[in-house]
Amino acid sequence: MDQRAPQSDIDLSVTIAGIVLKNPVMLASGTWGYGEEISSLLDLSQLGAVITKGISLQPSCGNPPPRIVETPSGMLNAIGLQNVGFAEFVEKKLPFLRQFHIPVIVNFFGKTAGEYTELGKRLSAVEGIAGLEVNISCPNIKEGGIFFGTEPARAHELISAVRKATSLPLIVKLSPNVTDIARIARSVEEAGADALSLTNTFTGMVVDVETCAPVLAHSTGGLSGPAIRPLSLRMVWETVNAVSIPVIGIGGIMEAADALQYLITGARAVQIGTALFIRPDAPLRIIEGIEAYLRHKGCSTLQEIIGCLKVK
Amino acid sequence: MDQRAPQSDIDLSVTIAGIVLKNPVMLASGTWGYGEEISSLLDLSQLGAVITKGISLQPSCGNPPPRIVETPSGMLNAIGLQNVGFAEFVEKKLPFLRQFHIPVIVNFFGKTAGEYTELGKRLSAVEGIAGLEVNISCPNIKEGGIFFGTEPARAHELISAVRKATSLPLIVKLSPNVTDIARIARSVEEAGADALSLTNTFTGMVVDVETCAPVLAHSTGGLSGPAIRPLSLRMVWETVNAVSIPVIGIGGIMEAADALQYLITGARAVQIGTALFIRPDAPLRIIEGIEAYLRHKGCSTLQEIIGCLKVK
Amino acid sequence: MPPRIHYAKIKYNRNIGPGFFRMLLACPDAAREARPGQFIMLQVSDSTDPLLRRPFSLCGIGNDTIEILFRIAGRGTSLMASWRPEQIVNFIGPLGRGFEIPETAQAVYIIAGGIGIAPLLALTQSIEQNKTIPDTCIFFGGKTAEDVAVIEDFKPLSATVFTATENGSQGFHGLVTDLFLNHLQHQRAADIDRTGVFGCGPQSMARVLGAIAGKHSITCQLSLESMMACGVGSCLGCVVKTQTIQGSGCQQPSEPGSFQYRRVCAEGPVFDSRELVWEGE
Amino acid sequence: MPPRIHYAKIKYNRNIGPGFFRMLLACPDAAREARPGQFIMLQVSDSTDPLLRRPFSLCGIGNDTIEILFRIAGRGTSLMASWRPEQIVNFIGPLGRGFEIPETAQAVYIIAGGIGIAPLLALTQSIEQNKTIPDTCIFFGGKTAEDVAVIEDFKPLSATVFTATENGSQGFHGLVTDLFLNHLQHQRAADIDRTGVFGCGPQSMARVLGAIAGKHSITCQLSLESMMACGVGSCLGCVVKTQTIQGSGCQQPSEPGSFQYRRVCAEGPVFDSRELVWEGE
Ligand SMILES: Cc1cc2nc3c(=O)[nH]c(=O)nc-3n(C[C@H](O)[C@H](O)[C@H](O)COP(=O)(O)OP(=O)(O)OC[C@H]3O[C@@H](n4cnc5c(N)ncnc54)[C@H](O)[C@@H]3O)c2cc1C
Ligand SMILES: Cc1cc2nc3c(=O)[nH]c(=O)nc-3n(C[C@H](O)[C@H](O)[C@H](O)COP(=O)(O)OP(=O)(O)OC[C@H]3O[C@@H](n4cnc5c(N)ncnc54)[C@H](O)[C@@H]3O)c2cc1C
Ligand SMILES: Cc1cc2nc3c(=O)[nH]c(=O)nc-3n(C[C@H](O)[C@H](O)[C@H](O)COP(=O)(O)O)c2cc1C
Ligand SMILES: Cc1cc2nc3c(=O)[nH]c(=O)nc-3n(C[C@H](O)[C@H](O)[C@H](O)COP(=O)(O)O)c2cc1C
Ligand code: FES
Ligand code: FES
Repeated sequence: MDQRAPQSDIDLSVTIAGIVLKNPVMLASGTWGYGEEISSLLDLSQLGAVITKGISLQPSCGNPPPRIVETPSGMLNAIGLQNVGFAEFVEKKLPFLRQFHIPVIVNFFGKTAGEYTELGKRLSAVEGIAGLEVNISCPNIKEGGIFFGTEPARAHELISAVRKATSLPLIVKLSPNVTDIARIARSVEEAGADALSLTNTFTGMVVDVETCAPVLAHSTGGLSGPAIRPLSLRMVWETVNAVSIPVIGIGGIMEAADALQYLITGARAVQIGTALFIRPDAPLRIIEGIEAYLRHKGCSTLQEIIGCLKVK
Repeated sequence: MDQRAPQSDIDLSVTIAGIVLKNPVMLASGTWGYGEEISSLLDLSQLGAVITKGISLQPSCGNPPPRIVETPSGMLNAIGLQNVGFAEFVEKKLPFLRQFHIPVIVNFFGKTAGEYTELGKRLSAVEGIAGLEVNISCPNIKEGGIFFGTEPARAHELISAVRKATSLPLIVKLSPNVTDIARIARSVEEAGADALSLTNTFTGMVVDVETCAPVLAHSTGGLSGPAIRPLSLRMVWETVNAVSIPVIGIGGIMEAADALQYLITGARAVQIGTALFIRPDAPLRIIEGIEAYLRHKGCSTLQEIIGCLKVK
Repeated sequence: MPPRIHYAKIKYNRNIGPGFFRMLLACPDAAREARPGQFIMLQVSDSTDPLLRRPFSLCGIGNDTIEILFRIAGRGTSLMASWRPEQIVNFIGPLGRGFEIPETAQAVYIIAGGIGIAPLLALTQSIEQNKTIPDTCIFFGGKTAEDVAVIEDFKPLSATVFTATENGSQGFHGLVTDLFLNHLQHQRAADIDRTGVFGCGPQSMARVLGAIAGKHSITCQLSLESMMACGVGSCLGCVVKTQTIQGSGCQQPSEPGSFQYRRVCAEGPVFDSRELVWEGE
Repeated sequence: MPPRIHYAKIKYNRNIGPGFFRMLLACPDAAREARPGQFIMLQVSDSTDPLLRRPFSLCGIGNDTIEILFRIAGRGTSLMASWRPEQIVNFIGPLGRGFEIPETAQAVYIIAGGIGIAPLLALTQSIEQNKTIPDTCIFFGGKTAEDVAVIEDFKPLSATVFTATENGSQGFHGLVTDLFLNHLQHQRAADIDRTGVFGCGPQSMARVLGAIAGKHSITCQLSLESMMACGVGSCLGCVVKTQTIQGSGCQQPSEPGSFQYRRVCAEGPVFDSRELVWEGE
């Protein structure tokens, strides 16, 4: 595999919530499983970090199919957080990921606040986990998830509890399906989050006009991909203006220029999701492209461009 | 021009807020001006209705350029509601539109509640206006617009006041940039609205990585076009389940199948916006396509498919 | 061998019937690994619309080439129809679990509906090359004569081909599963036991075929279709409901019985028909 | 005549330099109406990405044809580069207000930057056909010799052509506006008064040209570019800031002075340079 990043004089490293990343490019939760399947297509050791598929205390079956449908420049998914559960993750999935010597950030969720804190506590006792990403924003399960992510007070309460349960770096992943992302962001910051990831998917629906039924068995699903990029970017902008903890930009990043839009706007790192389905090696091209951009701009560190947005 | 709709045995008519439309296809506010420019490209007399560019009491300059930018399967606009104002609209624009003998629905907005009611009152005194569409959702002006559209209580207050000011059919156009569209919809219904239009555009941003500045002079703009279709459709679904007044579906409709998704979901009519830029005659194709669909399904009236969505 | 991104040159892209195309791709690395029943995820556009890759079964596997047979179904396949020889395209593959030919098989029954014939042509080719199984019958159904005509382009096949069309314009008038059932009823049970049965087609057909196989206690391998995003097993988008295996099932409060969602792209696309749980059963 | 959707057959689509193409379209109806300085909105894709039509100036107007000259700038123009003769494409047009040749003009100065040459070629063609103006000079600037080489493909022109390149690889070493200024300084004021000046190019060039025209009190018609959605005047997306005319201006609290936003696609793309208000002035 000729997938090695070039040796370079340009410093792409960033620190988020105390986690040191050699570059700002991470894989987004749920879009690359736990790495076994994508590892022949993408050299994981080159990445800044990876965020695992969201796990819960117990294994979860997820939603019935159909679970995905393509939309203009995007896709809806209603996986419903199918996952192997805490025990199997720790036993079988984590050891595989540790071999790449990059920070492994574990995305997790619960149906109740109790489940969130319990899982936060258990994950903290596991070796080889660099940080946690709490998903309070998944639109595809009835309880939990988005319930906590749309009301500042509920989000504050939940994150305060999780904060007490773990001393690992705590990243909170926000839902974009809200009126005022800055308010939620501030309350989560106050509750003790070390960083924010945004955004998760936007709730959408597609109807099959032949059958007169929603295409997805779950009726609605989460929109991801290039279609949402301008929307997520706007939310990142509102959020970096509202909080002082680092923000990780997510949504429709396909190439380096897209990632740069987020970084310039003030995101300290980015996550790549849907792009992995089309170009599994997209993250490496993005890393290279960011580096080429910095060289072209005469910068020697990534820091110089983070948040450099000039607004009239 | 060979743009006449075929004579037909299929009844496409619908009634919304007392306005009788010969078919459910309208032009969305702001995407076809006041008709002069598009009239050589689209036979307006074939349409169900038209919604004019939003007007205010006084003429308004709008935002500085650049005002638009393309995004994946969509575009952002930050026109800032540039318009000719009430007086010129009534004197110069309305007479032109009346010649097509289709319902002319006037979209309007104000900076304050007082401006909204004053304009509502004045428009009610003008002949040739079939109904009003109140824009409480424009993301591109600082005061007014979205200020009223994101909080149920404020929306209720505003619409109650406008309701008292006019006896014309009153349609309220909602913003999609909210956590819970159904709540806003219900409060607007309670305030006396006769129908709802949704959605307006989603707030987004694009950054020029060369200049490190937002592409739009206004920084953010409203996303329209196919990209938003699954999102708007989901909101229409939540709204038809929450209110009993008619809902008009808007967002990313390019062809008949897209319009049908909204109608099947429960929208009583649809509006076409961005599609006009690409195919100015798209509305006529959509009318034909809806008719062909009904024939294919063995229906003789549009009513039979409105809201026929089968959900598990 | 794990899947890779391959860049392949188009050798030909022939229109072999209304809306049907055969496309031959030069890609020695992928060809070496590929097995009948496997598929590729082809990038159909450089734009973000259509966004996702499209899955296609291998209908032929050569030394340096793989071949696909496709039908225009929407925008992606329409774009593909315009591709020209010498053009470079890219795919991820080979993907999925292929067919397994039981060692004891004396005969093979192949039941195909419409474009479902594609993976079964690769299977037939492989059986014929290995010459271990004397007797292969293909039951091929479509809506019209045009649908089943595509198989002419793949002759000479030593297999016997029976066709069925829904409008009766060619062969048996009716569903291919009924044609197959007729045939089965004239076979001796002992012969059926030594027969490998393979099927691929629309979901309705796969379901009936699974039921027939179940009723006659025949092992039947079904290649399934499903909406796919990644094609490699990482998105969990393409699952089908299957029987629980090895006690690792999961139970949903709303649904009775234990089952498992398994990925068509990774555990499939070929499943033993007994594994599958059809909704409503 | 108001604009229409026209379906036109491509007669040729010739690569005339690195990234530069000339495309001739057969469309008698549009050709009959078209005037120099007007443009068309061309549909560049059937997919929703790229979504919007793209604006192109007419660089030539024939009896039954119109021609465009384009440079690959992004995805839309890349797609256009792959179009083949005989293909049918569609555009809305002709659009906008064209150039107006002052009746008193004894000479014409044309100042073009880069691809801004396109509408000025149509203007030159028209001036030469009408033979009313004896003297035409074209000042054509680009970054490199390659940029200005495109004009070779349009020869023979009876106009005198002066070139400028930023890297000095051909003609004057520097900006075309400086080249023009040099030239102007050697002209008598009386001659300049009888000269029509026309310009098109990047915004920076248009601005400087406008300033030169203002300083020397020359009437100068500038063709502007702007991001366009509809191209026909209905979306208000493409506006530029202009002086108020006929007292119908509007005043924004944050900005001093009265001005008007006017549509490049409808009131333009050609504006009298005195009408334009440049930001920062
Ligand atoms: C494992 C597998 C093997 C296949 N083998 C063949 C084959 O050999 N020959 C052949 O002609 N077709 C095959 N198909 C079907 C083929 O993938 C679809 O026809 C194709 O994706 C349609 O794309 P489109 O853009 O033309 O249609 P679209 O306009 O996108 O959709 C038309 C229909 O195609 C299906 N479809 C679209 N995208 C996908 C996707 N990413 N995954 C699965 N289905 C999709 C949907 O049901 C949709 O309703 C196979 C599918 C699978 C899952
Ligand atoms: C009135 C007018 C006349 C023009 N005449 C010519 C001409 O004769 N020859 C020529 O080569 N170019 C001309 N242009 C510019 C041409 O329209 C753009 O180069 C083209 O739209 C780029 O499309 P793209 O998809 O290749 O690039 P993209 O990747 O979309 O963008 C590249 C750049 O092109 C510009 N652009 C993109 N879309 C539009 C749009 N809808 N409207 C305006 N600008 C856009 C933007 O500045 C963008 O940064 C003209 C523009 C206007 C407004
Ligand atoms: C198939 C799929 C599964 C996902 N699963 C999860 C998940 O388990 N947890 C989570 O927080 N986000 C999940 N996401 C959201 C992504 O991590 C990401 O936030 C979103 O897709 C937007 O980024 P993108 O446009 O780059 O895909 C999932 C997204 C997709 C497409
Ligand atoms: C250029 C432009 C101008 C618009 N102006 C208005 C307006 O004045 N008032 C309004 O209520 N909506 C306005 N809209 C929103 C549209 O009416 C419509 O709600 C939106 O574009 C979504 O529909 P579409 O995806 O079909 O374009 C405008 C949209 C565009 C693209
Ligand atoms: S398509 Fe992603 S897991 Fe099968
Ligand atoms: S591009 Fe729409 S008004 Fe000019």
